Amino acid sequence: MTTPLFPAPDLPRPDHPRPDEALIVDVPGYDGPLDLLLTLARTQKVDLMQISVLALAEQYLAFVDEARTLRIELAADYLVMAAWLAFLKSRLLLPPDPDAEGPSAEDMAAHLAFQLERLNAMRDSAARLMGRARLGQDRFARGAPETVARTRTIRWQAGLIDLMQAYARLRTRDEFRPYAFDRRDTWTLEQALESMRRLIGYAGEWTDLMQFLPDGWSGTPARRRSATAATFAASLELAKQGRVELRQAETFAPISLRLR
Amino acid sequence: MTDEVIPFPPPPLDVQERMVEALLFASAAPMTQRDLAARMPTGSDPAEALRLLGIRYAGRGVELVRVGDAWAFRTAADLGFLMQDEVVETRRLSRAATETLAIVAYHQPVTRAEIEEIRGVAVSRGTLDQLIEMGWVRLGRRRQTPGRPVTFVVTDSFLDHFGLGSTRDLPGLTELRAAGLLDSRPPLADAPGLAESAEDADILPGNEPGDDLFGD
Amino acid sequence: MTDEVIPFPPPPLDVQERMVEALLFASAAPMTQRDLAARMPTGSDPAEALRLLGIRYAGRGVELVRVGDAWAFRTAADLGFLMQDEVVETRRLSRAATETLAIVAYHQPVTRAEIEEIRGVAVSRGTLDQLIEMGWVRLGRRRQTPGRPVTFVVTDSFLDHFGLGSTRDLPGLTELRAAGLLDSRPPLADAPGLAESAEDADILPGNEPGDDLFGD
Repeated sequence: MTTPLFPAPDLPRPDHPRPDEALIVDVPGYDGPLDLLLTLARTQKVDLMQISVLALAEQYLAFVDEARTLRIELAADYLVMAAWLAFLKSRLLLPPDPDAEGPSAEDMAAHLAFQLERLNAMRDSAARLMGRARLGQDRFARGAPETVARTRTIRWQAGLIDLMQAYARLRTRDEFRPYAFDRRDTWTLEQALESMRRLIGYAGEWTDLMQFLPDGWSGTPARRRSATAATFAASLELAKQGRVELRQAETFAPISLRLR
Repeated sequence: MTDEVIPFPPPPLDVQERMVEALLFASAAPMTQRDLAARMPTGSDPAEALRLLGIRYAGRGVELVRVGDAWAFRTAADLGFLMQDEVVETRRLSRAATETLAIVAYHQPVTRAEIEEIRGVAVSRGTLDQLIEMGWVRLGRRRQTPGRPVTFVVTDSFLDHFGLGSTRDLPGLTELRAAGLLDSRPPLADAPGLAESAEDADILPGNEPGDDLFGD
Repeated sequence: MTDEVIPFPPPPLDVQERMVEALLFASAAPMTQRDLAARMPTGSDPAEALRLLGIRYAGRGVELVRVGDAWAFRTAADLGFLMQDEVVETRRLSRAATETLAIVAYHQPVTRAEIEEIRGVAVSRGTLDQLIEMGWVRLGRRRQTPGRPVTFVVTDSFLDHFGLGSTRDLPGLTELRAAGLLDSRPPLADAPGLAESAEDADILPGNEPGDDLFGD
């Protein structure tokens, strides 16, 4: 919003937006000052584009004066409009001030005429819309719509695994272990340590770590991996305890150990 | 009908036909000729209009049908399938149902008492009913023991669903163990929201006394 | 559409026409081509079926009408007088409501401030709420201007109610546009009225939560 051209009229003007319609339609029968102006304009009995805004301003001001003498309380809107129209009227009557900024009096008058015409057009359009052949009044939808039948098929999902797991769960409830692990293919660090402690006495010379893998654990990759890892970890533990020495020529080369 | 003078002649038959068409379309219930006549201009001939309309709609997607002594539009019977909505819902079996099914499969023929002994909780009638309704479990011969309890066995449809030639193909405990299925960690709730009903809770020890409430 | 192999060719067009006829007859609410296609056999051409159907029903007591991008059968407007018993009493709209509705329809998408500028009075929340509740107006996108005010647009149900194929069919639209009455002219800076306060109203924090309910 640009700065208003004219000083703000010292009329009461709520600077908060109206919360509801209650405050607005204070002139009985009129839906705001623009509506009142439109009604007054119609009394001129000319095309709204040909309206004399000057005459309209006078009509409006006369109306407001009349309301005052009748002690009708006018809402702030109407008073603001009155002030603005009084200003517009004076501008229209005076010769144009070449130094004046902003819209000319003619522009302002034209805009008011446009607003009135637009409101009028919308009002006509609303009437035309309401006058159309409306659904449920002039045009009808199918009175007995056929609802789409929904057939619900439930497909139960259960696989053999679910079934076996359920059974297994039931059958092993008694041997409940808080944490169970399938250890068939796992050589644990404890097992490796125990086994190496037994074997280490024979390793006076540098012996390849892989020699310490338990029997039968070099066949399948999974078992070999598990045994290798456990044995390696066990050898580190023994080295830490100072019981063995470890040696590796280079990265990825075989690791050897001997008793210390 | 009185002998009143008809102020206007009735509209032509094709207009009457349009009228009947609109009236029947908009009406919530079938309309009799009398209903139609009451709505149409005086002197109209709903019977003839209905006849013309019937011809016009013959073989269309919508047909004029007679319902008692009233008339209505109905979707052509052969197009009824268009109005069907097939909803296939996949649901997981509850844990109670899965366990009961497993027990029946492994131990059939099995009595309810035996199922309860294995599960450690009472088996609600609903669980077995559900399995029977699904066509996976059926009643077997009565056990020739005191009380002659009914036994339960699995059906061919069960074998079919689980891809088993016979229940002898079910893996034994050793094989289950080898397959890592005997991991007795508490099973994870693998289907959130589904199957996690109260029924699932019934193997929790804490719930044991409460189960009696539902036992049958 | 994927390049799936269509297992069966779609039915001949006259059968498709029957199908669309049955589907639209059965439904009280308008159906889009997508709705129709979803119900018809793969490879069907609801657009062409609708075209044929439109020709078939032209001038009948029941007509095929377009509602936005959907289609429906509705009784011909000239026969409304026959069905006065079916008339649904609608709430009489206040002048504020009808004007607001017209402004939304002709100026959409339109902000509350713009409605107020045109009417010259504040629009009470109740007025727009009523129109929204009736299903004739809904919230559109927020305007990308300071304050990002919400805009209002009319719905397909509005079009259906007033027998409009689209908002382009609004009565007198061309003339209004030609007369420049639908231009969005910025209000004069110093003209009295509600423009300022109304614009502010849309960005009042107090209004935000309500707006968010409908936010897009």
